[in-house]
Amino acid sequence: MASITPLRDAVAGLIRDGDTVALEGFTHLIPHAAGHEIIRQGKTDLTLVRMTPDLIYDQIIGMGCAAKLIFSWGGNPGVGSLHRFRDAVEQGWPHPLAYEEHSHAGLANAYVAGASNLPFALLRGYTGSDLPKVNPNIRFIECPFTGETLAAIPSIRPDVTVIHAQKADRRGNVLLWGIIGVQKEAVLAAKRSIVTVEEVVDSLDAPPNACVLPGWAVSALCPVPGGAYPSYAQGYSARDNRFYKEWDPIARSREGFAAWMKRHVLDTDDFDGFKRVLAETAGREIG
Amino acid sequence: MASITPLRDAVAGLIRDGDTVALEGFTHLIPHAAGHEIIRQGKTDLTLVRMTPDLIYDQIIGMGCAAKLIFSWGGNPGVGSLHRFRDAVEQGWPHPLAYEEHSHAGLANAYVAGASNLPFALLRGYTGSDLPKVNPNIRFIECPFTGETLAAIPSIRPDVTVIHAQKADRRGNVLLWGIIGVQKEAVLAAKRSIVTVEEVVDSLDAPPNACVLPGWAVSALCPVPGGAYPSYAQGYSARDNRFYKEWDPIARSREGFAAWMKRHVLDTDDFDGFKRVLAETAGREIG
Amino acid sequence: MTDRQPDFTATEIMTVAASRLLRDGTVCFVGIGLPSTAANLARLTHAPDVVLIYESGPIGAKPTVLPLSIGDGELAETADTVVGTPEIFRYWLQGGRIDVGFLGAAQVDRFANINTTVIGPYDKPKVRLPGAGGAPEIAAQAREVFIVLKQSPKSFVDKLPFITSAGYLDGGDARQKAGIPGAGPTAVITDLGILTPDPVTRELTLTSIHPGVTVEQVTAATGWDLKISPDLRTTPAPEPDALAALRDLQDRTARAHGQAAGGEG
Amino acid sequence: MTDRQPDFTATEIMTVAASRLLRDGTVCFVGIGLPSTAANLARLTHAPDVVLIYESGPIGAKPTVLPLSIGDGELAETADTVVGTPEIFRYWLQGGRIDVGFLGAAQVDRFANINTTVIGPYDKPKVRLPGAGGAPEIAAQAREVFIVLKQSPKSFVDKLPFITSAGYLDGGDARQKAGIPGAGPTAVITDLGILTPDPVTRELTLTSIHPGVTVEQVTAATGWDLKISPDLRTTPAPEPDALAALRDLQDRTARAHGQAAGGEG
Repeated sequence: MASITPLRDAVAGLIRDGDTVALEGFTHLIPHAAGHEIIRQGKTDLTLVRMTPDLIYDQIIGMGCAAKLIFSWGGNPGVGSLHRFRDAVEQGWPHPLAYEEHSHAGLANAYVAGASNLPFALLRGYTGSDLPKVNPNIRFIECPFTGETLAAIPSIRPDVTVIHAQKADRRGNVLLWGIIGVQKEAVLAAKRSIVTVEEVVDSLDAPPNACVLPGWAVSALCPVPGGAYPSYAQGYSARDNRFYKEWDPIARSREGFAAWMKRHVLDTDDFDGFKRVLAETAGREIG
Repeated sequence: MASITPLRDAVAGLIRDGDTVALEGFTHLIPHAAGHEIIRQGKTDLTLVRMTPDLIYDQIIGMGCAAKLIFSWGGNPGVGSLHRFRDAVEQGWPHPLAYEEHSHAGLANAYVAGASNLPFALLRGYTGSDLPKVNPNIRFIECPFTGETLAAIPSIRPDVTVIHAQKADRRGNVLLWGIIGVQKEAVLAAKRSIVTVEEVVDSLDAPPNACVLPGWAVSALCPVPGGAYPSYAQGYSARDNRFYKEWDPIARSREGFAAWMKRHVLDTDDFDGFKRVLAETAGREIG
Repeated sequence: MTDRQPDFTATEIMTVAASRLLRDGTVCFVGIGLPSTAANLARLTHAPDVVLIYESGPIGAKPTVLPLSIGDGELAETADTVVGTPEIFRYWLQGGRIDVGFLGAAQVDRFANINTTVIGPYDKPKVRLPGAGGAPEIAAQAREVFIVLKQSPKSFVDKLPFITSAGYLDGGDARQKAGIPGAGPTAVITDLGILTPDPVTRELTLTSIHPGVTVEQVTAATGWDLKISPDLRTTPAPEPDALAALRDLQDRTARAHGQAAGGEG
Repeated sequence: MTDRQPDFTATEIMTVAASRLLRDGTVCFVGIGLPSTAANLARLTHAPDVVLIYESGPIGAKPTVLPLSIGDGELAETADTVVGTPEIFRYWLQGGRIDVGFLGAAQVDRFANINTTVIGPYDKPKVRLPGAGGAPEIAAQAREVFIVLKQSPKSFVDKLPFITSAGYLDGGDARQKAGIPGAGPTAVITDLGILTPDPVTRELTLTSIHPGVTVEQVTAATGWDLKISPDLRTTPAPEPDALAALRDLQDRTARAHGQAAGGEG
């Protein structure tokens, strides 16, 4: 049963050094606030999983919290490279980052398999690609009926999945809508889960067959209004496209990045503090 | 692209003798009107697929349209046996009915595999059950990563799937809600599809992430208000529980069944005609 | 057994006894009919936060009247969410999120294996039963299973013609050896008493007998030589509150759509 | 090529030429960036009933401004329906429902294989690119594929360091022999011209050259000895309507959120 918990306590209690952690989101509803809290608490040796690692993974990797990344597309959407991710992969800074690389179809199926308690995902995939040559976790099996060859990859079973959603009710039931990505699967595939939400309401008023996570299937529920910034929450906030562009020069140099992270994340108490400092340094309203 | 078509034409044009046909629905939204039209048109040699064959399959089987049934639970929900189904299986009347039997988990996964264009479905299932002893289409494979044994069954790929839904817009997009069963998967697994709907509207006004089938993924769209009777359509009609009970004595004898089918289905032009005659014989308002 | 008790019927004590086993907060995968009645009675009495999942898709259903079928609109309208049937079996049951699978049965044997497929040979059935439905995977994957059915020589048989859903198979550790994850049937609740598996042999043993029922009656209603626990208890009579809640529920149900009976579909 | 045409830029003719290839009613799986611009231009001009599917979940998206990322709210709000990302890849792409996969690329080779993974060795990359995203399965499973990218010796290379997504592999019938279902890349649209695969060898051949561009320019921008079609056509200049629609779209987009660029995530 989800307990309504401050984010700091949820991250402290549920994410352990060395865990496999998925902070999921497909452009929309990316749990940035939770990512900052992981950095503030100095978690180490994490295996990060995400289909589309972006700015928050660039930050977690650049701050040295991650030992490995499982992913299918890593970039700054609409802008370009993730410089901290590239520096870790290309130069081993701040330390080498192991990685396991898939296609979106592969990882999406691997989350479904994880949520379904299957040991592997079955798909038509990777044919003709060099990915199976560099990823021993892409294998091929034969259909027992037709003899066709199909791809198999291990299911994703994170220790902890973290997502951001629009709202929850007081019993901990969570409702998200719009671009929902793989978030439901990622939560159900995980041993533990943290859901940050825009608001907690008396009644969800969920439409029929909406994407709802029952409270008893979630470990911790943390009210963090605007907790997806600079990503967005449909119905609550817009994506701050400017910040995605501003991130590019910040992340280009190790020193600039470290100074920025210290000032905006390490030296702030929480996500509201981060947004206050960012509003000062960016010279505009944030969130 | 779905064309808006009279049900009679859709059944005549899209369902051929010998086809594999799934009329799906899980208590809710069962396409009874379409089933009657299959009977009126005297289709033969069909392989019927459904997780929960009920009254309409009892009727189709009893009228001799089916050569085979693929199913996981066959009964009159809340009442008891399907007498025509049992007569076909136990006594071979009106002719022997072959059948392939699964569990719900198996068939639900087989529809998902069909919709996903996979040749087989992978699940944890059937362990300790005698079903694999009598169904050669239940096989077991080994996980290429963990060595675990998992069940495999062929995917379901009907020639035609038929469902009933609440509404469609003029571009043929279909919206259903409430207990949606396997209907979306059954339509997407099929080569062709017929969707009967309660109404056609200018705008679907679908909630975010609702169960919508795009018009271009459906073959024919047939407005048949009340077309699920005696099943129901949430938001439109209630289930006629009395009829489910009344069916039991009707179906018990071959002669009583044949006479009832002639009067109510063969001698009526369409589903409205059926309901008019039923209102007379049952002595109450129908639909 | 006929209803010789002044205060409650045999079906009522069966239902109340079954409902008592459901603890509050349990996530329960509910079969239609007797299991659904018992599970909803639990929800309306001692277990308000029990989570009821039906294979048709509703999660957290809170029906005010009993469903006649497993896909009644009442279940969808009162649920926390309604998902597709594949998701129920994939993410929720196979996903390992079900505490209790609550099943009915046509027949059971001494190792709590279930038959709902055929009487007679499979290829030439004497009676064709409805079939497996969700039961094989519920019986295998729920953390534990409760079975509720009326006890008679026809339903409690020495040798099942067909094992639809696994209990303890041949007994002992056969179930574990077959790789079945859940603990299996931990209670079979009948109109005569409660049977629980022997901790070692896994043979069903009469451990509780309903008030007014004799051991001879139970033995006579069982198609094998039934083991009787040396510590045989008497099932407590239904609490007046529980009985009142059950009768209210059934009255509401009858008014809404006539007497409920079991069935998927 | 610099913009020596008085009436349109090289990027504009690339976009218009790409958009022309999309027929009305086509179901198109759209990559972000140039493919998304071209696909939406088609929708706003000659192909109003093109169905645009984005891997983030929107089906039938009709954005009024271009998405900056593949998961912009504009896509969800204007779509016929939004499904989960697994469903997009399972039921819609792998399900065989996509007519055209419209992709960008960092690099292509003469057989229209795509690299978006690394420059240099995989284990010791010189430049780590974003990776595969949805492309390997889009390139394999869409009935046909259009690739749109700017042409230069760095992007049109003789030997790819890594094949992320299959074109025609080693050419000839190598793609079919590998069991890849879709027909493969039937057109590569660049800022200089249009390349299409030879019917037999599957080698990319320049079959259309944009007005004002010389064959020497195209050859110089290609890292292998480019085959030129004996029937080389000149790409028609953008129709004034199409050009106006494109510029309107980009103006609206710039006003809404600044200049669009490519990216998943």
